[in-house]
Amino acid sequence: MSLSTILENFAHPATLFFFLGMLAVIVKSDLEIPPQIAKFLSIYLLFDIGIKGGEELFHSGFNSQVLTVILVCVSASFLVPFAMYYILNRKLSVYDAGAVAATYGSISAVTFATATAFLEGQNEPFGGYMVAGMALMESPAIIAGLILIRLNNKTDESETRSGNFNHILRESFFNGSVLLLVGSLVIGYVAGETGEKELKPFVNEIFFGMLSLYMLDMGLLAGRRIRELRKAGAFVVSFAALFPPAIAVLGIALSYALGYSAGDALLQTILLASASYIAVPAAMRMAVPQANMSILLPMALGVTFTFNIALGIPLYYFIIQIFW
Amino acid sequence: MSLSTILENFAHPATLFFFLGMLAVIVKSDLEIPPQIAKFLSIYLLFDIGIKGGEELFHSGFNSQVLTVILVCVSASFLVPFAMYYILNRKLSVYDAGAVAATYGSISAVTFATATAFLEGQNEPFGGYMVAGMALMESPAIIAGLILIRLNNKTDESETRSGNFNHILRESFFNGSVLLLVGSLVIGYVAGETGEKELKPFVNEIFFGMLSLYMLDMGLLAGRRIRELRKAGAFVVSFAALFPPAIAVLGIALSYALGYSAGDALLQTILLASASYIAVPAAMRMAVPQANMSILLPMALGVTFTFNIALGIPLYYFIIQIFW
Amino acid sequence: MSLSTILENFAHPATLFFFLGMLAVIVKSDLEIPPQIAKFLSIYLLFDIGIKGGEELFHSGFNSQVLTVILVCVSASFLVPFAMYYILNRKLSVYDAGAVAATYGSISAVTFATATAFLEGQNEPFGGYMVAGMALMESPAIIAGLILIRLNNKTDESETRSGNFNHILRESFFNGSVLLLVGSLVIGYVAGETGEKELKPFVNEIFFGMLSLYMLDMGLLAGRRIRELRKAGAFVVSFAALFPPAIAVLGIALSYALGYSAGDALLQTILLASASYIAVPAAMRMAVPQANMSILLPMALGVTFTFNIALGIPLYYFIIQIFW
Amino acid sequence: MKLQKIEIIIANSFLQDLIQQLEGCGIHGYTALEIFRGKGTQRGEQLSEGLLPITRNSLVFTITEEKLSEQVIQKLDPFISERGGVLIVTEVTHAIGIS
Amino acid sequence: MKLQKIEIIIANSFLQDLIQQLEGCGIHGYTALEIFRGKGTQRGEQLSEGLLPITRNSLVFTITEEKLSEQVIQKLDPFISERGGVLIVTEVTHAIGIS
Amino acid sequence: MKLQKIEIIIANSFLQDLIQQLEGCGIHGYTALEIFRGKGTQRGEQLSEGLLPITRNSLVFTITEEKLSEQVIQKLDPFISERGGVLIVTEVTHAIGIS
Ligand SMILES: Nc1ncnc2c1ncn2[C@@H]1O[C@H](COP(=O)(O)O)[C@@H](O)[C@H]1O
Ligand SMILES: Nc1ncnc2c1ncn2[C@@H]1O[C@H](COP(=O)(O)O)[C@@H](O)[C@H]1O
Ligand SMILES: Nc1ncnc2c1ncn2[C@@H]1O[C@H](COP(=O)(O)O)[C@@H](O)[C@H]1O
Ligand code: NA
Ligand code: NA
Ligand code: NA
Repeated sequence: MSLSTILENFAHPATLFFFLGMLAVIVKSDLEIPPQIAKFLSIYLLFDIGIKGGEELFHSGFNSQVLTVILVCVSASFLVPFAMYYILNRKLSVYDAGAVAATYGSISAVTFATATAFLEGQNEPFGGYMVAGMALMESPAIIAGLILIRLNNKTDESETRSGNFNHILRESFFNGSVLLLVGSLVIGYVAGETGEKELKPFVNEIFFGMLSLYMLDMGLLAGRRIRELRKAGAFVVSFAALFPPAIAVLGIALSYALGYSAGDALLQTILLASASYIAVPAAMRMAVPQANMSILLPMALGVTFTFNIALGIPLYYFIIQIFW
Repeated sequence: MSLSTILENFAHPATLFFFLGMLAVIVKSDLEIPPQIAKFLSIYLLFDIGIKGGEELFHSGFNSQVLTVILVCVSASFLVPFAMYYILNRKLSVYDAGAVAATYGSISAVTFATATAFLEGQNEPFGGYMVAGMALMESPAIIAGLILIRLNNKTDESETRSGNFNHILRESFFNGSVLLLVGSLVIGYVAGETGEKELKPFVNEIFFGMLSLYMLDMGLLAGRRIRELRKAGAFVVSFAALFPPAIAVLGIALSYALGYSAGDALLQTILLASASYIAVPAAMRMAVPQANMSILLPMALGVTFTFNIALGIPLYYFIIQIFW
Repeated sequence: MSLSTILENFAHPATLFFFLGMLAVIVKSDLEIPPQIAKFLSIYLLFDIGIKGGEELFHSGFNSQVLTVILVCVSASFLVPFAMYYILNRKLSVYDAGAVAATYGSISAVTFATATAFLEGQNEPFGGYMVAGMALMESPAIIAGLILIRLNNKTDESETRSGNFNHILRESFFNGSVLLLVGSLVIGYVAGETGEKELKPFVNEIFFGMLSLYMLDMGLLAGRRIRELRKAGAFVVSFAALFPPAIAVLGIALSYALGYSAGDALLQTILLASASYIAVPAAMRMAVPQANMSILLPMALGVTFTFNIALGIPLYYFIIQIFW
Repeated sequence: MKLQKIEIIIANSFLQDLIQQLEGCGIHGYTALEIFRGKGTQRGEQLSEGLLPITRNSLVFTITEEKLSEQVIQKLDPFISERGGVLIVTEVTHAIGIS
Repeated sequence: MKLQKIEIIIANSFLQDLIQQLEGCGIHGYTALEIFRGKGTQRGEQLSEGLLPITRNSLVFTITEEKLSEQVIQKLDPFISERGGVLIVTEVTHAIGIS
Repeated sequence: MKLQKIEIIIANSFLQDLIQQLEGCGIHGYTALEIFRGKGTQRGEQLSEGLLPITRNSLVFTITEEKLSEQVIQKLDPFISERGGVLIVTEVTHAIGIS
């Protein structure tokens, strides 16, 4: 049963296209997704996830379960960076540790989308309000990262950039990804049944195809980063590989304690165990130009993302099935 | 009833995404649609509108109603610039007045598409031949604008550019937008049932999703132009704001007199009351390099488009419902 | 009956949009598909064809018919360049003759896709395994072209580039188009019913719309090349125009002899009679920088592609219907 | 043979015309790049918005002999000025393969 | 009036800031091009991946008088160095229509 | 230390090879821009059509010391000429942050 669950994950085109992308890097193919198309796929994905979540919220309403999820997500994305910073700071500079900590406090929307596709394949129901939780996990992580760097940075350089703090704060709430995701969520909610009817084919039916192309690009990106891992060093690679399973155990336990359904538990676990490689690195790059972003992508994309897509999702689900 | 009709307009995702785009500009988000994607959305929209119109024409045939619509559309797009020129020329130069007049004689395809989505939401039928009318409203407006500038321009400069006239005339018929719209209309007609069956999912089902993304970009564009309004001056802003309701009253009256159905009347009104911000400005920029295009976009996009999307469509429909 | 079959081909939007693209070139319209969008359409098409083929293989399994098709396709794409080289070398240089020969040994995926759309319109069944054959026709053609140039090139220049041979060989198997097509085929097969269910709307329903836009771009491209034909000279133009019908006769005879169904026979014929204008020219340009690629596109795109789309498909099918 | 690089910034609507003008001057080679953002005093910020063709500009450059270059500049000046374009000339030290 | 061309390569995340800095120096015109690939010793290969905003760089150039140019360079040096950017100055022979 | 800018126009198919050649010459930094349109006498008009990889060209530039520059040019000349490419050298007055 366990093996078959894990193998079923590989029957999803999206997962397979991820490996095709990796293969393309290994065989040095010139296969590539043009940058504006990649951006379009990413816009589609955020639009899609947001609308679907909003529609579900429209049906479920803001019940106590929704509020619990939101509370867990916001606190976790704020607290995880604090916990991780002190591990990371053992080997990394203040700037790098802060940037990486923020990254791991936040989430990967496509890992979330892949997990929802996996659950649909398993006929396992889940609450659309999980998206609301996800949408609220980027800003706190960015703010936590900034506070950590502030607190720990003794040089006066940070002083000179202090005028910048508000600027970065606004960026944490209004950067393109966050705004599109939150905006789509709200629109999905407000547009209610009219919106649901109009957008169904765009949002539900072509979703798996678009996700497959997106994952093809993710495979290309992750493949290139894996080649850069040698430079990144054993410490960060270990961190990136151990973070998902370690935090997932916590996530599953917490979901169990809070009485989540099995589907919600998997999504909550994925939110905790995944790391941001779009919004948070972009915001941290702006806020902390001194951070060496070249270790961030190999970690978040090359290791953590790959782990979650290939093993994490079915593994977490397998564990959840044992306890639920 | 009136308020609910107006509010229902805001339940459409496309309208809501327009405001999300505007919001993004206000909060200085870095949200953006890559330019080639924007162009793709625009190609999709013209393709979609054209094909749908052609299919409808295939079913209805060229009856007298179709010919009436075409006659109204062609005459209006040629005559409106003449009427507007003399108002505009009071404050604007010959070049600018001509360019703006042509812009307002023509139409905005996405305003039209939004109106059709609105009618579908209201279960109000309308004729696909309206698209045929729309497709014929760009060329006459461009030609009228050129004639106006010719007639009113006393400097000999226009002489030197006279070799250019044929060039611009061809551009008015064969510029990319016009050709794609007219071409898709003809193809939708010629391909008949085969085409209808093959293209249905592409043309009908993902339409609202694509329109929503298009409108998100329109919100971004309009938002930026609204910031430029201060520079444009009170005269042009008033013109841009008063044109739609004023011309809509005429449009409704005319539709009533000609015995249009309620749905057709709304579309005819929208065609008259909307302004071009793609094809006509592009053609006028080529024909009249002296025109100051920087006032055109704030007017057509910032004010007129925004007015029609936010208030115009439900308002005109409300009035139509009273009389029909 | 014959005329009606040919005319029915023109009822397909994809074919009509091809002519709209050509018309745009003739009337010097500025209509264009942005390059990254064109690449996206091409990625979609290969993805689509591959997935569909893989799904069909999943249902049919690797029976003897499949193996026959694969054998025919691989041998033909390797042998056709040899046969063509000696004709082409009468007028063209070793480099040019090798590059053109390889091009004609390979295939045009969109011609294939248009033929499948045509067959669907005729309610004529065909085997999805034909895609497997197609996917294997690029590499042998490239290898044959390289061998031909090697064998016939007396200058020592080729020596200096010999280190390059492995590089080009790898390119022939792993260039972006081949990898995406073969990869999608395998994924379609591996993902089986899960994949089929998930991808159906993306792969089947919006296919005709995407194909129409792709063909619009093909019309623009072919139109521009036709203008360049004068420079190309009578010999190459004749070759490009006579290749499809000549090789089609062979293809039909072979299909008949091997007991293909009527649908499979048309697809096999199209594979033989079409020429590559993406993967093979790109690989040959890398392998043989001395080749004058400016004759290749007018031939493969301007003449051969246009012939097959406009006349070839219905004509071959008409002949097949007589004998089957 | 002294070479110069002439760079021209022009609205995309006039790109075709500009190329014809260049060819009319005897220019046989040019290269065009897309500008994705720019600002000037005449037309303010240009953001290269995909939906709005009139907000898109290109950068065209051509390498020519100094002598031809002077003629080209003289001939293009009114064309470019009228359309709100920009022209920049720099010296080229060495070139291979240009047309 | 001697003119110079200042070209700056900067991560897209800092483009907006850079433009503000330029305007703060009294620069009224600039042009930005997208870089689709690049390599340097500080941050290695940059492939301009659409999904990853932090891998995208731009090339911004401005034409200014030599005097202003020197001030601009001095003021921008720390800004650019801190962000791993590049700045290149070349001489301009002649210009029309620049702001 | 005198610096030069070497600009190379090359078909995208050869971009990877070119970069390897540059690195082989000891070049540590380069920047590549997409060309969306161009014309030369050897291969006529190039329109950068997305569907046709062989019609797309890139502009690669690198800033190097004059001494290295001469070696690079000499080594690249046959590579570029064989592939129908273009190479342009200009003088750089000043640079910050280049690799
Ligand atoms: N000083 C300058 N340096 C660089 N680019 C400039 C300069 N002045 C103008 N430009 C470019 O020329 C375009 C048109 O300028 P303008 O017509 O003054 O709005 C701008 O959008 C910029 O791309
Ligand atoms: N010598 C150089 N020549 C041209 N471009 C360079 C050079 N050095 C750096 N660059 C560009 O500057 C960017 C940043 O360099 P770096 O911060 O050193 O990684 C690179 O990605 C290149 O686009
Ligand atoms: N004189 C020139 N000035 C600017 N670009 C040129 C020049 N000559 C050639 N090119 C560029 O080099 C490319 C290849 O030229 P060719 O190999 O001669 O066709 C052209 O497509 C142009 O982009
Ligand atoms: Na996380
Ligand atoms: Na109008
Ligand atoms: Na063939």
